[in-house]
Amino acid sequence: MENLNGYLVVSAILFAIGTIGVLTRKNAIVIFMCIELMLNAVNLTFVAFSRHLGHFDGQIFVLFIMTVAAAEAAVGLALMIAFYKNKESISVDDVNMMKW
Amino acid sequence: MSNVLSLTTFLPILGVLLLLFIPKDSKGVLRNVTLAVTLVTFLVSLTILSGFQTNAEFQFIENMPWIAAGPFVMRYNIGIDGISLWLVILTTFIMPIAVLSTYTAVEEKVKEYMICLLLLETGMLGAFISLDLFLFYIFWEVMLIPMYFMIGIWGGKNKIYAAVKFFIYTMVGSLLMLVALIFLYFKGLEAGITDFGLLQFFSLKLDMATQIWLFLAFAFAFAIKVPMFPLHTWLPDAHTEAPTAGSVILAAVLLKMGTYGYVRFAIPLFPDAAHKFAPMIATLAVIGIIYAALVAMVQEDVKKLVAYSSVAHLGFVMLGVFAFNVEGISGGMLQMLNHGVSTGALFLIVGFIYERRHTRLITDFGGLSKQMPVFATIFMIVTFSSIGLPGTNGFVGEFLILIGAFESQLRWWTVIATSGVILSAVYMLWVFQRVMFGELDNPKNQKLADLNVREIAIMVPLIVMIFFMGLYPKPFIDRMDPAIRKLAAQVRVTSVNAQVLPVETPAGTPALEIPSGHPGMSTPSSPSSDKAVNPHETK
Amino acid sequence: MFDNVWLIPLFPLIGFLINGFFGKKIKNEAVIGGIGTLMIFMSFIVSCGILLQMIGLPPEQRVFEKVLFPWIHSGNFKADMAFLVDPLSAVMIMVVTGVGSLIHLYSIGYMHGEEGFYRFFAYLNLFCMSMLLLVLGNNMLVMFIGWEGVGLCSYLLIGYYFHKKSAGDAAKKAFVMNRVGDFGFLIGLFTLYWWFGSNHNIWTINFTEIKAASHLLPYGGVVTVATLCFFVGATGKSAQIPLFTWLPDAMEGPTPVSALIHAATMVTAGVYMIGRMSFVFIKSPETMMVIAVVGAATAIFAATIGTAQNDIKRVLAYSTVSQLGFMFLAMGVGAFTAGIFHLMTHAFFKACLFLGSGSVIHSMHHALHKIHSHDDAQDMRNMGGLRSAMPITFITFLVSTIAISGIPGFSGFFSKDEILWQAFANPYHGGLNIVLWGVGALAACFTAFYMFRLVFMTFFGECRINAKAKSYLHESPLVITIPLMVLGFLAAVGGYIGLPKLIGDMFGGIPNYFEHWLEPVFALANQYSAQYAHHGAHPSHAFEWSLMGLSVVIALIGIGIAFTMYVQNKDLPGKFTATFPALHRAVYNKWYIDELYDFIFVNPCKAFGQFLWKGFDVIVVDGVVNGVANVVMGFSGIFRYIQSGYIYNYAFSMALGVVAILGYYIFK
Amino acid sequence: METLFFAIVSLVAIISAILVITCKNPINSALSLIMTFFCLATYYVMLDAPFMAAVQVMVYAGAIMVLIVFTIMLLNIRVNATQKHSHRILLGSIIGFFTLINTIVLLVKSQAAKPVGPFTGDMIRNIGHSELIGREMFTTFLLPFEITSILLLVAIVGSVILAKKNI
Repeated sequence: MENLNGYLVVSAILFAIGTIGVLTRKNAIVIFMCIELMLNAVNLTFVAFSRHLGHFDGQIFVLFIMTVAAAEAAVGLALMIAFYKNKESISVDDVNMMKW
Repeated sequence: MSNVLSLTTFLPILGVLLLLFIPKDSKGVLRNVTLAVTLVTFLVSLTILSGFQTNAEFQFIENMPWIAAGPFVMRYNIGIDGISLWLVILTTFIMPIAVLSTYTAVEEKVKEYMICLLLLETGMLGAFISLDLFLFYIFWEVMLIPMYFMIGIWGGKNKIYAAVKFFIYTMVGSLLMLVALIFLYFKGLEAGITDFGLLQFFSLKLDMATQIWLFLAFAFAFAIKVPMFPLHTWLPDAHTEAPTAGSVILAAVLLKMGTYGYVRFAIPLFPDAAHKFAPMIATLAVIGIIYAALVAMVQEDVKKLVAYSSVAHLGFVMLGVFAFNVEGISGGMLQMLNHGVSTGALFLIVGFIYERRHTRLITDFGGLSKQMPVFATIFMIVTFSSIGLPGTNGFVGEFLILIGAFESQLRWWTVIATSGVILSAVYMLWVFQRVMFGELDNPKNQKLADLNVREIAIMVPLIVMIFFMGLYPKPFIDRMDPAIRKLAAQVRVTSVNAQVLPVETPAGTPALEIPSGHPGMSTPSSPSSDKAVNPHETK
Repeated sequence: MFDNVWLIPLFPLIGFLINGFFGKKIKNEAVIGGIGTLMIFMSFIVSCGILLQMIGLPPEQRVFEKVLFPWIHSGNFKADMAFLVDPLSAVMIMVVTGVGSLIHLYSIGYMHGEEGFYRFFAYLNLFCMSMLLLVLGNNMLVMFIGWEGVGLCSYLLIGYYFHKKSAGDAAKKAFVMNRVGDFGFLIGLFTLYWWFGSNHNIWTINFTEIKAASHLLPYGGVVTVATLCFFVGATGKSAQIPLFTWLPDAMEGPTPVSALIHAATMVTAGVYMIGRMSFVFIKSPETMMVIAVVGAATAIFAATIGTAQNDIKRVLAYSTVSQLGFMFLAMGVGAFTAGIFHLMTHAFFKACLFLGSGSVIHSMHHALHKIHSHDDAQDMRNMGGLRSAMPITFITFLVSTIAISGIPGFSGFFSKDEILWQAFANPYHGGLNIVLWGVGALAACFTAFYMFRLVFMTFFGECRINAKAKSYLHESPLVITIPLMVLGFLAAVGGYIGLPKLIGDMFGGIPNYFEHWLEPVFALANQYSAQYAHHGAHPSHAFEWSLMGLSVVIALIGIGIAFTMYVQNKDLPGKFTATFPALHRAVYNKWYIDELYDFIFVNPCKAFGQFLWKGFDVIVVDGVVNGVANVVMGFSGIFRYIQSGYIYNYAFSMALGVVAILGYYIFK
Repeated sequence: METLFFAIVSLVAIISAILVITCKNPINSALSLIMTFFCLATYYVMLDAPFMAAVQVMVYAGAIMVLIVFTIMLLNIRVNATQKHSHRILLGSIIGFFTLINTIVLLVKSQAAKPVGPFTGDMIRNIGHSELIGREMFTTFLLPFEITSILLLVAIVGSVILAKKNI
């Protein structure tokens, strides 16, 4: 597998974009999506390395990540719905209940 | 029945599981189930008592692998000897009483409360039976949490303050203990021990400097729990704010953790350091006795008064334990049990009137004897037990402590401590008089109901124990005696002060050499075993 | 019979349990009182049996020990629940059960209609049990159970009318002062135990064993310390200087209680204890001297106060304190037999006096109640002329008064004169003897004075209460007068078992039975005392006769003064008071001892406690704790503003941290 | 040919990723994200992992994204373009940029390890990717696999509780 570096670079770029998204957006759902993006970037690295090293552990790991992501999506979105019910908004600027 | 000890310890946890399946609104069921669980635990613990062999060895030992992480090997290593036997029984004996006392006192979050109680029981029992230092530490911390919640959730007006104070005080001590524990373990590893098992450490020879530091760390942790002057200020707050059952357990069992810690860990592990610090600790104990009595005298809140009386009583225990002879330690152990019974009873009594009047100020009462004769009788018996009247349990322990301490190097301390018996009479009788005697002039008190059947049922076992232990303490002393003899020998033999003579050696100095007209007490004419310490330590 | 000694305390215990648990349900006063009285009477019968058996034995075999069950065994320490029967304890159990039975019987009448009748009898039985334990204990610890047990019962019975604040205060005061004494007792016990154990490896608190080993004890030194501590215990229990103030206050209890506990039995426990350990006390000349001095001082001190009191029971209370002083004086001069003898005669006449005063109060109370008067039924200024209304009470009271005043032929004379003689002639205290005798004789004069003052004010002259009430005055019922008569009889003739040798010889060599009886108990003490006694000249018989005559004259002078002041010339007391107002005020207010104690001990203690609590606990200890907490909170108060609560702030700092740390490792 | 294809896919992936964070409307972001996921699936195919690609499409692009889109529609959030947090965007971009620099430099500095595992491309193609994955999954990783089921259960219970009307 000769193109390992290409995959890694793409993965790094995607991860960076995800980070920027998480840090700059206010909409909780978009932030959530950015987190998914970061997760996927990592997944790509896993799969690429797995292929490169000839080991399946990385891919198995990706499967687990996907499971966790699915669970996270369910719980996270439920949280957002609950939050929206209370605050009529899902902007993270409106969440500061943990303030000092 | 080889694992009856584990069974006793973890039955309450099973009870917690059972409680989880009971809806929280059915309070009656919750209470009855908890009571049943504690009663069954008590019955099971009685099988321990009946199977106990009167000798100095640890019994009912269970030793299983538990955690092995690198050099750290912790084992599930439990067992009891005569010293811990009675504390286990005391715990299982007090718990049903404490549960029964909550039937009307706690109406909110009953389920959580009961779970806390049961968790607490497991924690306490576990701490008493652990023969593995690390296991002990775990249980030690386990106790802390339910108690914290009990004070913090079901407490009085100032509950958060009290709960946090209690938690932080105890936590500071126990963290210090943890550090000392780990340090001790590494020292042990160098000497070839294989795990945290307590018994291995007994044969460990540590140099004096190490002993002193480790002893101080352990002693500090236990001193907070005892509590010894001047680390006692969490106790009045915790007691005042805690619900009745919490106070009862706190006084009856939790405080014993401190003194038990000294007897089981701090002293036998570091005997030389213990000898070195004995005068200091005895001084603190004696100050505690007098100080707490004086402060108790002027309290306006009955519960606070009882809390301070606890400090004084535990001061006696410490004095006895640090006499390092059989009488003193037996007295200390007995006094732990006595204090559990009589101070527990006192807190229950305060709880009874608090439930009726929702006040604990002494000035709000007066003349209750007329309205509540049964209550008056019970209160009086318990008061006199707390004072240490001969024939009640308080006397036996106090007397043995004093006579043991008098035999040892702590003679002058004993004289001062003995004056504490006067003060205890002053404050207890004064509060009794102000609450029970006099005119029944407060209109709110005129309609008070006397104790009901449940309340009497709570008190009767305690009253029976008060007289039984006072009139026939032999079964108690006999069972703990071999273990205490062993402990006393252990402390004596390992002492660096090598000029120790065996106890049987009669002294050769003729009696008449004591100068006439001079209290020949300060200079012992012959070095008998117990007072053979460094000359500069003898006052 | 000896084997059944355990029955003696058991019967009252049974009575206590029955009355205590079921008394409230029984309700019938006759049954309750009957049970109480019967139980103590059974003990009396058993005691008689023991006494008879003992009389039948040769003197050296009159000691018996009975172990009931092991009590506290730990390490070297060993104390069994065990009884010791010897001539001394035989005397004591006879007094306790005998006088006790009479007083129980009396109480049925006296306490009639009182609320808590059953409670009274339960306590009284409990008291008898404790007192019997005290006198029967074969080691110091069993004695101590009794010692504290009687203190407890005293507390309960003084506080019997618990709704009265004064009763509660008095009860507490009595218990606490007794506790001060107990402190001494314990320290004495520890010292003796420790000394024997560490020096001779004899770890014991058993009287018999200590007696056997007492030859090892040095003279003075540690024994002085131990015995002085024991004596502190005795002063507490027996109301001697400085711990006597509780006894007059203890009169808040019902009168039978005053008679039984605070006159006949409990307060003599200190005397008994010294007698029981005579072989230890005698080894310390210093302690003996202290005891003698304190005894004499108390005798005179209390007697002076007694002259100015108006409450009939208080006069008797101070009289008791004073008479106890005599007993201690006897003990202090080594006249143990005389002390115990006076203890016994005092039990008779003082019990009779108290019961008589109870009878008076009962009648007065009844009369005043009928006319709805709230006058004090115990104030002698309200009495007078009761002679005609209450003849039996009067006669028995008079007999006892004569006995206590030391008129020849009555019991008090024999015992008191013996004490005074021994105070003069004892071979221990050298020049102090004259002083001791003088003080004792003066106290005897005062005794005669205030006792006859009491009699004159109460039974003679005009009745000072309302004429209407007067018609209601009447003699008490039989249940009250029978004990009075028995005790009056004993007060009159009880002294003849201990005739002084002088008088005995005159009547053809009648021996001093009492002395012979107690001889085996005190023989050892007398033997030790020979070590330091001054073998001075023995006063002649003629001298003894003249001293005896002198003491009679002194008593008669006291009576004469009382007669002059309270019968002949009734305005004399008023004049006297007007002439020496300060003196009268001081005496009337008991020399301000209570106020002094309040000032020196009670108030500073309270203030110090307050200071420790509010000053030390709250400010210093909690101040440090809270101070640490506040410092932490102060810092966190600054740092908490970092917690904005906005997610992006946290995310930023987290990402920044990750980037920075990663960057550090990558570019390193 | 393959390099060109890789470049095209990469371009699409990155552009759609940028769209995810720049679109004002969450719906647009979500659709862009789906695009990115598809690109990733393509990569997986190129990496001889067709099973992974299938799962990627089904789970991510299918299930999760559907959930997100539903949520967005359900909440019907108004797009308010006000409130520009320029400093936030700037700071975020800088941090993201440095993240990228970090990873790239790390990439450049480090050296790829030698293949160590038994699975070569030919082997996968001969036996079949799904089978190999399955074998691995149900032998070596059986316990984690089972534990995952508990995680899912918890997630189900949790989301039901959270989304219930009366919290």
